[in-house]
Amino acid sequence: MEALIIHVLLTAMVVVIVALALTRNLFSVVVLSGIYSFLMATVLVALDAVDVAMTEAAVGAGVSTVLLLGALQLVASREAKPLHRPFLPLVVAIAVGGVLAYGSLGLPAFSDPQAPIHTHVAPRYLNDGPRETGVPNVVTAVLASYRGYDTLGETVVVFTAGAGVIALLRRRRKRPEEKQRKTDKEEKKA
Amino acid sequence: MTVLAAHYSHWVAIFLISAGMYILIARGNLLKKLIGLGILQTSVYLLYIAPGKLIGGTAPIVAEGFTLYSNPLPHVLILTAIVVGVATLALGLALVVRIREAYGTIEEDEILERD
Amino acid sequence: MKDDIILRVVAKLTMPFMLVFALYVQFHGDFGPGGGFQAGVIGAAAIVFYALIFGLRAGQRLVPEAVVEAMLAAGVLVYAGVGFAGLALGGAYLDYFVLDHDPVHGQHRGIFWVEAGVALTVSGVMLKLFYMFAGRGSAE
Amino acid sequence: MLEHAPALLVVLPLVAAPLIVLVRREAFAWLATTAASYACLVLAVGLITRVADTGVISYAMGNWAPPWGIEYRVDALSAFVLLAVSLTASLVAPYAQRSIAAEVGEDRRYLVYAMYCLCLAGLLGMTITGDAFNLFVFLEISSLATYVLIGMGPRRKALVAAYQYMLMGTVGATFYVIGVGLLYLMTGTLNLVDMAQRLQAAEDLRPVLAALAFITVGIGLKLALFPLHQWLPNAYAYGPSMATAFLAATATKVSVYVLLRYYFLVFDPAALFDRLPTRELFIGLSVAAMITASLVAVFEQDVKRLFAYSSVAQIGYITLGIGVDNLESLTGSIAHLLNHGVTKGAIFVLLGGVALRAAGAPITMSSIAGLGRRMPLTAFGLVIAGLSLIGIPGTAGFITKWYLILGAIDRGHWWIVAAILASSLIAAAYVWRLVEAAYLRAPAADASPAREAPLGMLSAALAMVALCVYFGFDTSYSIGGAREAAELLLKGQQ
Repeated sequence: MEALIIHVLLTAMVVVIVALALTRNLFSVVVLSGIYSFLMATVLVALDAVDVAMTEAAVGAGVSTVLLLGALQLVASREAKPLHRPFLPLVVAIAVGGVLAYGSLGLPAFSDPQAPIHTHVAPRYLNDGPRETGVPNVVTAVLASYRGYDTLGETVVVFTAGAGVIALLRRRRKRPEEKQRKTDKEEKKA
Repeated sequence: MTVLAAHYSHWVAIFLISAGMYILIARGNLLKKLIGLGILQTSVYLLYIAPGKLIGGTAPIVAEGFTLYSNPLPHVLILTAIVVGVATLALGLALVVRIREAYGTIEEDEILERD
Repeated sequence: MKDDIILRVVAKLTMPFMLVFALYVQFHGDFGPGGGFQAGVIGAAAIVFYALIFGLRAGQRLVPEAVVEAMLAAGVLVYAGVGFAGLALGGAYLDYFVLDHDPVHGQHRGIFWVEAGVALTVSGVMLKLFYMFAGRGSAE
Repeated sequence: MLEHAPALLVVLPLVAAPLIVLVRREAFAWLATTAASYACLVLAVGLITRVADTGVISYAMGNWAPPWGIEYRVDALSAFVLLAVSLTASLVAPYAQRSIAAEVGEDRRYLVYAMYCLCLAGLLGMTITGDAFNLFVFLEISSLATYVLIGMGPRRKALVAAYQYMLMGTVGATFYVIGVGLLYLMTGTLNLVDMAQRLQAAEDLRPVLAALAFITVGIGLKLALFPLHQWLPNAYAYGPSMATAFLAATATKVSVYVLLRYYFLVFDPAALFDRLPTRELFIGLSVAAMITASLVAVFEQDVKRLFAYSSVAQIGYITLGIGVDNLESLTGSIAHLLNHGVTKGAIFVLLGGVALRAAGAPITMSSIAGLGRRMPLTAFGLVIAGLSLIGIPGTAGFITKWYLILGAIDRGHWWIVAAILASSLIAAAYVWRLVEAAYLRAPAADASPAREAPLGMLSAALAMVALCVYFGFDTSYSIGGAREAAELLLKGQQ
C-alpha cells in the first residue's frame, strides 16, 4: 500500500513536468512548478521525510512560487517560440540520464535494511542521538548538532543570497549605468 | 520488471534530471531556464531520500512504540539542498530582472543580438 | 486589496496566529518536524501576508528595511557566536558539550541558540527578498 | 588557540561578511576584509609548518568524531592550496579600494567586500574540509558569492556573464551532489577518508563509475575544464576588476584541488587509471585546451578576455599533469596552482589599474597603445607576468612546464612535449601582441593621461610579479610543497 501511494505520486510528478516543459505561458509554468513542489512534498511525507516535506512545502511551493510570481510581474510573461535546435539538448539530457541509470542499476534494492546507509553512521544517530543530545527528533539532532557545521554553512548560503539580492537589486541614487549603456552602444558600433 | 519496480524512484529521479537538463539547455527564455535548473536540483531529493526509506518504518522521531525508523541523514542533507536551491533561485531571478531592465528582453537569442 | 474590509479584518486576526505558529514550529522542532528554517519562513510569510493586504509601505513600517538587513546578518552571527562560545569555554568550534556543566544540557542550549540564529537569518532574508522584488514593481 | 587554527581559518572570513553587512560602512568593510585576509594568511602559514612537523591534522567540528561529525583535515596538499589561496587573497583585497570605488556605486561597495569575504571563506572551506557534503555547502557559498560579484561588474554584459556562470556553476554543483549521493548510497558515509576505505569493499562498481562521471563533469564545469569553460571568458572579462583578479588567481585552482583529492584519495587510483581511459581523456582535453584557447587568445581584441582565454589554456597545463600521472607531472600541476595563481593575480590587478585610469572604458588592444609610456611600471609588470605565462626561464611558469615536460618524457610521451612547446609559442604570440601595443605603438589621441595606477594596487601587483620571478629561481617553497603533496597523492589514502 505504502509503495503504491509513492508510485502514484511519482507518476503524477512526471506528468506535471511533461506539461511544464510543453507550456509556453510562463504564468502557467510557475503554477505547474508549484504543483510539482506540492507533489514532491507529499512524496517526501510518504517516504518518512517529514521535516524535508515541511520545508519543501514552505520553500518549494511557497517561497519559490512567490519569488517567481514577483519576478514574473517584472518581466514578460510569455516565452518566445523555442529555437529549432532540440537535437543537442536531447542528446545531453539522455546522456546524463543514461549515466545515472547505469549507476542506479548497481545500487542496493529499495528498502533493503542491509544497505550500507542503514548499517553505517546512521545507526548511531538513531540509537544514541536522543540520549547524546537530548532531542528526540533525530533530524534536528543531526542537523543542529552532529552536522551543525553544515547548517552554519547553510545559514550562510541563505545570508549570501539575501545580501546578493540586495547588491543586485538595490536602487542606486545616481545611475552610472546610463553612462555605461552608452559606451556599450558605442563599442558595438565600432 | 522487478528491477524497474524496485528502482521506480530512481527512474523518476533520472527522468527529472533529464527533463531539467533538457529545459535548461533547449529553452531560450531565462526564466524557464531557471525553472529547468530547479527541476534538476529537486531530482536530487528523490535520489537521496528514497533509499533511506524502510518499508514499515516511521519518520526518524524517536518515540515509544516504534522500533524501525527511516534514515535521518539523507533528510538533513536534503534540507540543506532545498535551501541552496531557493538561494540560487533568488539570485537567478534578481539577475533575470536586472537583465530585463538592461536589455528589455529575457530571451537568450535577443540578448546576444543586442550586445 | 487595501480597501477590502473583510481582508483587512481577517489579516489582522490571523497574523498573530501565524506568528505564534512560527514560534511553535521553532520550539517544537526538538520533538516533531520543524525548526529554525521552517519557522523563519512562516514568520516571514506572516509579514508578507500583512504587506500584501495593507500595502508594501505598511509592511515596511511594521518591519523596517534596516531591521531586516540587520536580522539577516545577526542570525549568522548568533550561529557563529555559539561556535565561538564553544571555543571560549575550552571546546572545539561549535562544541555544545562545554556550554553547560551537564553535557546534554549543553547540547540543548547549543541547539536552541543555533536554531534561533537560523530562524533570524531565514526570516530576514525571506522578508528582504519580498521587499526587493515587490518594491521594484511598485515604484516604477 | 593554534590548535583551533583549522576552524578559525574558515570561520574568520565567514564572520567578517555578516559583520560588514551589519555595519554597512565602506571603511569598516575594508578593514574587516583586510584583517580577515591577513589572519587567514598567518593561520595558513601556521598550518603548513605544523603539517610539515607533525603530519596530518584532523579537527572534529563540534567535538563529534568523524564519520558522525564533520572533520576538517589538513595534509600536505590541502595546506599548500590553503596557503596559495590566502596568499593571493591578502595581496588583492586590501589594495582593492580605489578600483572598487571606481566601478561600483557607493551604497553597494560594502557588499562587494562582504561577497569577497564569503567567497574566500567558501574556497578555504572547500579546501580544508574532509567531508563530501560539507564541501558542497562551501562550494555553494563561494559560488553564490562569485555570481553576485561578477553581476556587480560595471557593464550590462556583466549581468549576462553572471547568469550564464550561475547556470553552468549550479549544474556543476548539482552533478557533484549526485555523484556524492551515489557514493553515499554505496558506502553509507560522507567522510572522505572513511568513504575511500569503504569503497574498496564495494561489490558493484557501476554506481562508483557513474559517481566518477558526475563528479568529473560537475567539478570540471567549476574548474573550466575544456570544453566546459564557456562561462569563464565573459565572467573574467566583465566582472569588477578586483573580483576577477581574485577569482582568476584562486577559484578554478580550488576546484582542481577537489578533483585531485577525489581522483587520488577517494577513488581507487589503480582502478581509475588502469581500467578506464582517464589518462588519455585528460591528456586529450588538456592539450586541446592548451592549443585552442591559446589560439583564441591570439585573436582576441579585449585584453581581459585575452587573459581569460589564456587562463583556460593554463588550466590545461594543470590538468595535463593529472593525465600524465607521475611524480614529476603532478608536482608540476600542483606547483602551477600557486605559480599560475600569482601570475594571473598580478596580471588582473595590473589590468584593474589600467581600467581605473581608463575611467571604465573597455581595455582593448588599441586602448593600451603606448601603455609603456603612459604607465611604465604597469606595462613592465604585465610583460614580466606575460613571460611567466609563456614559460621563459627565470619565471615561475618555466618551472611548471619543466616538471610537466620531465613527467611526459618519463612516460615517453614526446608528442606532449611538442604540444607544450607549441602552446608556449602561441602564448608568446599573444604576449608579443601586448608588448607591441604597449611599447611600439603611439598612444591614441584620446588616450587617458599618463598616470600610474594607485600606489597600493601597483605595489601589490608588483609584489606578485616579484613572486613570479622569485618562484622561477627559488623553488624550495613552491616545488618543495608541491612535491610533498604529489607524494601524498601517489601514496594514496592508507
